[in-house]
Amino acid sequence: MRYLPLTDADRQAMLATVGVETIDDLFSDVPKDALNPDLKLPDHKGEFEVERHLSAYAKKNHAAGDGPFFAGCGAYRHHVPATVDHIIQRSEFLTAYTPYQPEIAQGTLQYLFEFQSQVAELTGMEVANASMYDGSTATAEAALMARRITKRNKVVMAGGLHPHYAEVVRTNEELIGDTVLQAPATPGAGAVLDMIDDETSCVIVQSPDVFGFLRDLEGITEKAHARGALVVAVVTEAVSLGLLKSPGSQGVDIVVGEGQSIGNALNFGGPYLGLFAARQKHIRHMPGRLCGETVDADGRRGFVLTLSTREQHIRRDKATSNICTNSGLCALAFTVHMSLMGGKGLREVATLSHESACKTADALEAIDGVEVLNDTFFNEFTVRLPKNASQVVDSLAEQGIIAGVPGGRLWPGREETENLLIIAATELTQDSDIKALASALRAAV
Amino acid sequence: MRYLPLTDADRQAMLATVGVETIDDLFSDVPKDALNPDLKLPDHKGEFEVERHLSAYAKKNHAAGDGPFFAGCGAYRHHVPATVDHIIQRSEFLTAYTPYQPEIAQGTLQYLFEFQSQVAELTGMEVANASMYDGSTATAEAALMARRITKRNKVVMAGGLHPHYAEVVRTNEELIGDTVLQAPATPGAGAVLDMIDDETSCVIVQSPDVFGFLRDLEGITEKAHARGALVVAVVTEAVSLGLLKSPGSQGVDIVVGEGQSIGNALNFGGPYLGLFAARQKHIRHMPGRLCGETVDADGRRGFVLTLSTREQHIRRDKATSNICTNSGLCALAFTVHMSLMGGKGLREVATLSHESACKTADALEAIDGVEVLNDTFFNEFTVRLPKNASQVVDSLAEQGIIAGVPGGRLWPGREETENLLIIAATELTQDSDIKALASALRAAV
Amino acid sequence: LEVPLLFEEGSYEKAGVDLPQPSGTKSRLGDQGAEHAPHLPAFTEPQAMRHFVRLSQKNYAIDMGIFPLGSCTMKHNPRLNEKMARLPGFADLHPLAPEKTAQGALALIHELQDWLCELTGMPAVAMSPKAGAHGELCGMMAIRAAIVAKGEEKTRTRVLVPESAHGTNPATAVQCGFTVDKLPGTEDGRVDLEAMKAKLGDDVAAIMVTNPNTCGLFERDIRAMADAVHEAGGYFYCDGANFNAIVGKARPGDLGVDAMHINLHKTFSTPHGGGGPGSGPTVLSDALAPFAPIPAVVKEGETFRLIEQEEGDFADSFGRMVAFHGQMGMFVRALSYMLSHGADGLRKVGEDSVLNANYVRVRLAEEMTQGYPGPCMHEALFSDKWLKDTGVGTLDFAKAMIDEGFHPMTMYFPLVVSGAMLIEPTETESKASLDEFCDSLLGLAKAAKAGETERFKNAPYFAPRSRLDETKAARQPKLRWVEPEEGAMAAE
Amino acid sequence: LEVPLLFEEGSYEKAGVDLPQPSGTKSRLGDQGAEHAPHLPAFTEPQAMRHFVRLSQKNYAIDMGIFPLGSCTMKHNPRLNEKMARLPGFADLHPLAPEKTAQGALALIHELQDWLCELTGMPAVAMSPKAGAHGELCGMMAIRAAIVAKGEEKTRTRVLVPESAHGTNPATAVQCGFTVDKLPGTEDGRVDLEAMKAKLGDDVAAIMVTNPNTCGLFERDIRAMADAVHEAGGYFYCDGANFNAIVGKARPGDLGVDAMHINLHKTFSTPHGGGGPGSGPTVLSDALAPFAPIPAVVKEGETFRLIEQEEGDFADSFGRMVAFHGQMGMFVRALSYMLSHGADGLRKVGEDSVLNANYVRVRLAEEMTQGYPGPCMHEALFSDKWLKDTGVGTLDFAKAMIDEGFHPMTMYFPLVVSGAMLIEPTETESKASLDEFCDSLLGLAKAAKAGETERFKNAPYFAPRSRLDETKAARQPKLRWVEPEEGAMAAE
Repeated sequence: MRYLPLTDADRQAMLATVGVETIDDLFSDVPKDALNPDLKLPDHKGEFEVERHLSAYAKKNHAAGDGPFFAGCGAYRHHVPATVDHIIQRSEFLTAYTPYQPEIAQGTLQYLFEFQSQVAELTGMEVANASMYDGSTATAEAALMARRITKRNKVVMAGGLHPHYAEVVRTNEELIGDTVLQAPATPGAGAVLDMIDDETSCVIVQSPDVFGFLRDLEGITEKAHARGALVVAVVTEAVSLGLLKSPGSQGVDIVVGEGQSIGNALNFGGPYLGLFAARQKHIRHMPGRLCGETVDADGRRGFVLTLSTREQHIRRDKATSNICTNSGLCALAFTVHMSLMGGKGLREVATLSHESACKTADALEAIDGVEVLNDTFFNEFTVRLPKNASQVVDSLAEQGIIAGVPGGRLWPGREETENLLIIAATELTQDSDIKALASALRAAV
Repeated sequence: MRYLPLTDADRQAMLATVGVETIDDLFSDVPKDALNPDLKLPDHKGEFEVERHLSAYAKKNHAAGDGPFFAGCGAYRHHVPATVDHIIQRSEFLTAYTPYQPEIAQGTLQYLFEFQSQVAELTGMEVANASMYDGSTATAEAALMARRITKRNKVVMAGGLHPHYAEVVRTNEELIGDTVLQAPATPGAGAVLDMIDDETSCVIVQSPDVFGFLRDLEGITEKAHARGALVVAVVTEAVSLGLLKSPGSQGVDIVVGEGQSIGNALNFGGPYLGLFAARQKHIRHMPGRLCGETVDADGRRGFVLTLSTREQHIRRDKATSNICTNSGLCALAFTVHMSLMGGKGLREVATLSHESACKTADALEAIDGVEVLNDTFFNEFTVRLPKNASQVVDSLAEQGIIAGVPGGRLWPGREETENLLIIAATELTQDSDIKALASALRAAV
Repeated sequence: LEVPLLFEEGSYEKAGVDLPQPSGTKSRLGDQGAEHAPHLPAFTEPQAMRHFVRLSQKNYAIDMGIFPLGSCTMKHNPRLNEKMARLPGFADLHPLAPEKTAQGALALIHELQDWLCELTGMPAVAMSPKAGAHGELCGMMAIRAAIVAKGEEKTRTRVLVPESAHGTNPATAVQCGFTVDKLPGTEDGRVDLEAMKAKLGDDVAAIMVTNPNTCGLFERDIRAMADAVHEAGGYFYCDGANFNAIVGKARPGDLGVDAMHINLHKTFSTPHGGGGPGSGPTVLSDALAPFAPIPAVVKEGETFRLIEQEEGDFADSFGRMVAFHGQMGMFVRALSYMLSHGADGLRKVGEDSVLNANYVRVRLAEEMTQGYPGPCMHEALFSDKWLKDTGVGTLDFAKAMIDEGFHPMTMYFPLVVSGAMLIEPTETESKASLDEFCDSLLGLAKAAKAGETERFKNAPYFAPRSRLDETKAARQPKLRWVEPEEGAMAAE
Repeated sequence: LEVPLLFEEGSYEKAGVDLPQPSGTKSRLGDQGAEHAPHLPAFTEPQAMRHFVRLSQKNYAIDMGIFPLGSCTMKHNPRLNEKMARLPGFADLHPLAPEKTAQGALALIHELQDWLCELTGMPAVAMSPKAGAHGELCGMMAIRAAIVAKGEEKTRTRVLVPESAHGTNPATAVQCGFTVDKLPGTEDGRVDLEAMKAKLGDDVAAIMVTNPNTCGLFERDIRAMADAVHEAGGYFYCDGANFNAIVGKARPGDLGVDAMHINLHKTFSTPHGGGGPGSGPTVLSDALAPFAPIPAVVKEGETFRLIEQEEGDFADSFGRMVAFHGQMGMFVRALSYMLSHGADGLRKVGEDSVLNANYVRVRLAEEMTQGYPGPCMHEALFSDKWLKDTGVGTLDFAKAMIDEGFHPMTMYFPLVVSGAMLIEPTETESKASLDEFCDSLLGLAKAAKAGETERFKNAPYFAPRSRLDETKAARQPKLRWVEPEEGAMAAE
């Protein structure tokens, strides 16, 4: 029981101070028959036994770094400098609490301010919050925010929105009786424009979209604004912001995104990092934690959590959202990695990732029966195979190659997409990986 | 050039301040033809490229944890709690300098004081220093210290002293013209007693010795002291101190040892941790850094490096040794691990290690042609095989089993030991490992 | 030591990363390529290290001292857990990796599910919620789905929430389309059972009760409450923020609860990380289990499967509440913690956390006023009655604790006690640590009573910052760095 | 915050490790078993974490600020190197693992050897020395072995060492059985070439010269010195502690050096770790290479071999100076650093370190007195002349720097300058950092000259401790904790 400092002698002495005889005297409010249940669980284990147990699980997985790897669709494998992991493991960051006591939390607060500034700049927006759970929940929160601003009850989603994101929006919106529409999920199509009407609170558009296409946000924004609807831009690959026109520069109202790919590992899906940026005028409608600059009693610059009257612990049933946690440590990882790269370094990483994807597309296009569908893409694109892509992915996995994400995984049971394979590359993709993929794919189709 | 903060603009501005035109103006004292040599070395690489390069090397090694593992002979694989590595990676410990400025180095100094106290208690001695390079160099330093104390020039080494240690003593002693004698390296023999005479400065005895035998230090001490010689006890497996009578309790004058097996990894031989403990009366003859308790100007307890008049930076050519580095961070790892175990926990680890070794010996004794030579041992013992042990070890290595250290490795070209195999076990040795070893060995002999 | 902002220290020329040269492949960005890099400065590596290390030194953390925060369970975070979460098999695994290549990860999630179900006595658990409040949302969504399934969604819209509840409770209820009705408390700090019963009816969807409650007390009538709400056709949501007090000692499933979130970052020691990431798996009763969200991990024979659509047992799922399958990194840490403690250790966790809180309660009661009489669970509540007429308020007292080297306790919560001070020491504090803490607080209390107001009024004096102007921050929100003048940008 | 000793806080009952139960196997310890466990207390894990984290906070470190220590090259320590050294293939590899199972490790050592040889222009390198002074020992042992091989060991016993040398130089010479003869310096801070020549003779085994020297200056006459000592039948040992100034810019092998150690923990960024472990590979000329110590790594075809006995090319080896093969952990870190910098980056290291030092020299010369005129290499030397009549000494000034948030520079070394202050900023300090440092020191210097002696006399005022009583520590050495009274032991 290496985590429990009390000795038996301590316990006896403390019980005496408290004035009870046994520990269970302190649990007297618990119904007798429910106290001290017989748990069908093993007893405590030493550290190396736990290590063995968990390592055995870890070894049963094929890590992305174990071979050629091309999966994306909202989670990307970029290189994270060792400095990032070192800093987020500093006791003072790792084991700190939410910075409600700003006098002794300036470390956390200042990096949150730096994070917000970085996210605002990258998205081309005026303000950003201190992070959300992940990209998908940030998207749902954006829809709710648009609802609060426009007081309308209809959400329109582009067909290229990541289906998981779309489902999360739907789950949250339908709960409160709103209408949620999505254009068909088909590579290249842009039917969303026709769905915008005067009841639309917001249009949600992802770019690069889930198939990898780069979307014209400006056109959509024009149309939406004309109808009084807001535009929520979704970015699932934060690195793309290093090379693409920012959503903010194209006039959108809210930008949400998944920040995992800067500073954070794949982690089988979590913890991730929701990015949330908006226009200054809407800040009081924004969900999530915000860090702001102020001064202390001695006039020195300092940072605090602010506008908390939007939040549940003050506002209770009138809060902008029920959220009370951000992804602090993931935001720190983002900030440190982003600070090491700067805008210039991010652009370099983005360029290398784009080039890797271009090379991969070139190699696959040369295969008979494989069709690259994208006219544009950043680091991810879609190919149509002559057969079911899930089967191909499974068969390549047996050769140690993670070939990408098959359509059947994202849209189960939908015929139009089952032969599609979505393929991502990053600066870590090596020429030898591309060769291995191409040759295995050639053999498989 | 991610480690170099100066920008080109900085460099120009600074050159101007300095008053020179080019950087090479500052290198004008270097002979012209030697300046800016053409280096046949590659240019700088990004972090992930370096990672790939070095990981490729790492993957070509068979790590101890990759399979059944029974090597020892001065380096042992025990479990190290994750807390240990976390703490030694704290910036404030990892990137601190030697604590010459005690006002801002109490962190380092206090753990060194705790380390010295732990080592003194474990060895049963009165004082210990703040660590040496490793066990072998500590042994050589002990011989030099005995020489300073006794003013005699003859070192006698027991046959069971690790041959590498014996060679290090010899290299150092013969350099200054001293005589070095070693009893024959034969399991179980103790001929060293007869070699002690009135010119002997010290007797160096290892227990458990390199074959794993536990030595009667008391008897040797009696004989040595009668002749005016000192006894240096050598411990190459620090964990043994948790279960065995301490050398100090048996009257020896100096205890040296290898502290690696507490808190430190195998590291292919280094960095390791030399332990050095002695009697209070000899402290001014001790080599290495010492940390002592004192008070500050405000009367508060504090720690400083002390007795530095023994050391090279003060004493120059009259110093007790030329050493000016210890193994600070390894000592910290030792201290943290030891603090987590306490005496009780260390005894438990030692007991489990001993039991693993007993079980291994039992399993091997059952094999025809394999003879366990030890009557006593702690966690390491020697078997005689019917054939060359090096060949057997190599053949088991191909099956993924590191069977131990063959005699031919330690005493190359010596016939008496070439069939010997020295086998160690620890708390990490699993029953399945023992089974695998026994069955592979049965097949190999 | 002042630490400038990245934007003041960094450079637009150098960076802390080195990358291979691009090969100049033809771009496929169409017209979406940006002409310039984002205008963000960089640090070289040594500058970044020093910047963030110096920043870190302005923080307080559990590794430095006690965090006596009620309702927040700031316990020791074992580093073994960090190490395990970083094994490449977990950290470098893609969420959409083929099922066959992630069997170890799925098996781990499945084992964690078993532990959570057994520890809570509940038949099912939803793993995807990303934090405590998200877990609440999950539970309330399941309740809503159950009501919809019964065709009662138009009528069952009211949720009963005690006055003392966490703010997330009412916020969550509203986010699920419910209205909130406040439940009054009794004089001994618990839900008023009779008053609750009086509020029950056909329109009540659920009660949301924290147990142990936010006053640090166990709801004695919990079974009667559960029975009553069930009888009225509603559900019992239990806020699990305070599960630490009863882990191993009592199980919500044995007490009539229908849904409860579990903060892995509280009870199961995954680090708070300055405010996240959390993880909030939600256990569900048989009545709610069919509505659990997807994705979910199930075992079929020797194979683990990830259910990603509404099918089979999950045909009635209320849907997906997050992309992917939850906080894997936190799952690894939590299971590592559970395996380390085992059933015997976890029971001790509950016991020691309660013992520590009661010890603090009794020791501090020497000078301070207990919120409610009698023993507490894992947190001790005090009111500010004892500060009356001293000129020192709860906030002042708490800020003065900073100068003593401690993080303040939770203040002004729960709202049912005047100037509340809520202290939760957790089981990972030693007796020596508690004594140091109590001695210090008793000393401060005496000073307050002795009229040493200066020590409190402008506290803290010895922190990196004195009290910050929160009003200014809210009135003139400055949420990001802005280039101070045009001239500075010319440098780029 | 005061941190008690482990012995005052720890317990003899609880521990921070959990271990399986022993099975009760019959002991084979004979009569050597101890009856009791060693009398050492333990921390549970949360206690240990807090103890050591709190202790760490009393340290200054390179990650917090500049370490302007002459001759110590405290540069940024990249964390990539730490990560690489911890790969199981390196960290979990036994030194006596069969050669075939350690080919990657041997290949890495071999590549590092190539880098060190190429960077120094030397044909051979001994990898096993464990630290700088150990590397010196290695070099001098090789020289001694060469002398023995020529049958001159009885006559060649004198070693010439400049007055300004590091203390390790004379200590090492003596440890190798030599006597030490001091070499005088010139007025411009270098070895007096003529005086040196005058001291040469048949009895001179070697000269030991640091270059750049401890005054921060390059020995202009280095080739003439080398020629002279070689002509006299002696060898040239170069102390490589200051190699950082010329790495990539000049090679000892091109200047006539026979042996030089390389501090991997200085030039090649392996962390100092509060005083160790270091690593001191020693490069050797053709004349000394045959005497290099074992073990050694060689390449035979595609296979790497570890030479562990005097055989083949190593038949004349002077023997083994350490068990096993040196500081593998440091080798990984150093190679990681070298690969990261490359040839181009390493040259910039030398250049920037020299530029930074000269910048500091020129800026501080505004108030302080340069030790010797003209530009310096990577460290700037000042004397205490400028403090004359201020009542403030070098030590006072240095201790006052602590209050400004800096680690003091090297003081009173080299001995050839009165009240020396030796400043080495290293190349990993930014211009902003140097300006902050210089501004602060200039401010202090003005204060000293303005007679603000109080600011210096008892400095530091704002450190965890004020000046410590070193005399008491040495007169009444207390080197370990001792149980304060008998009663306390009864508790166990």
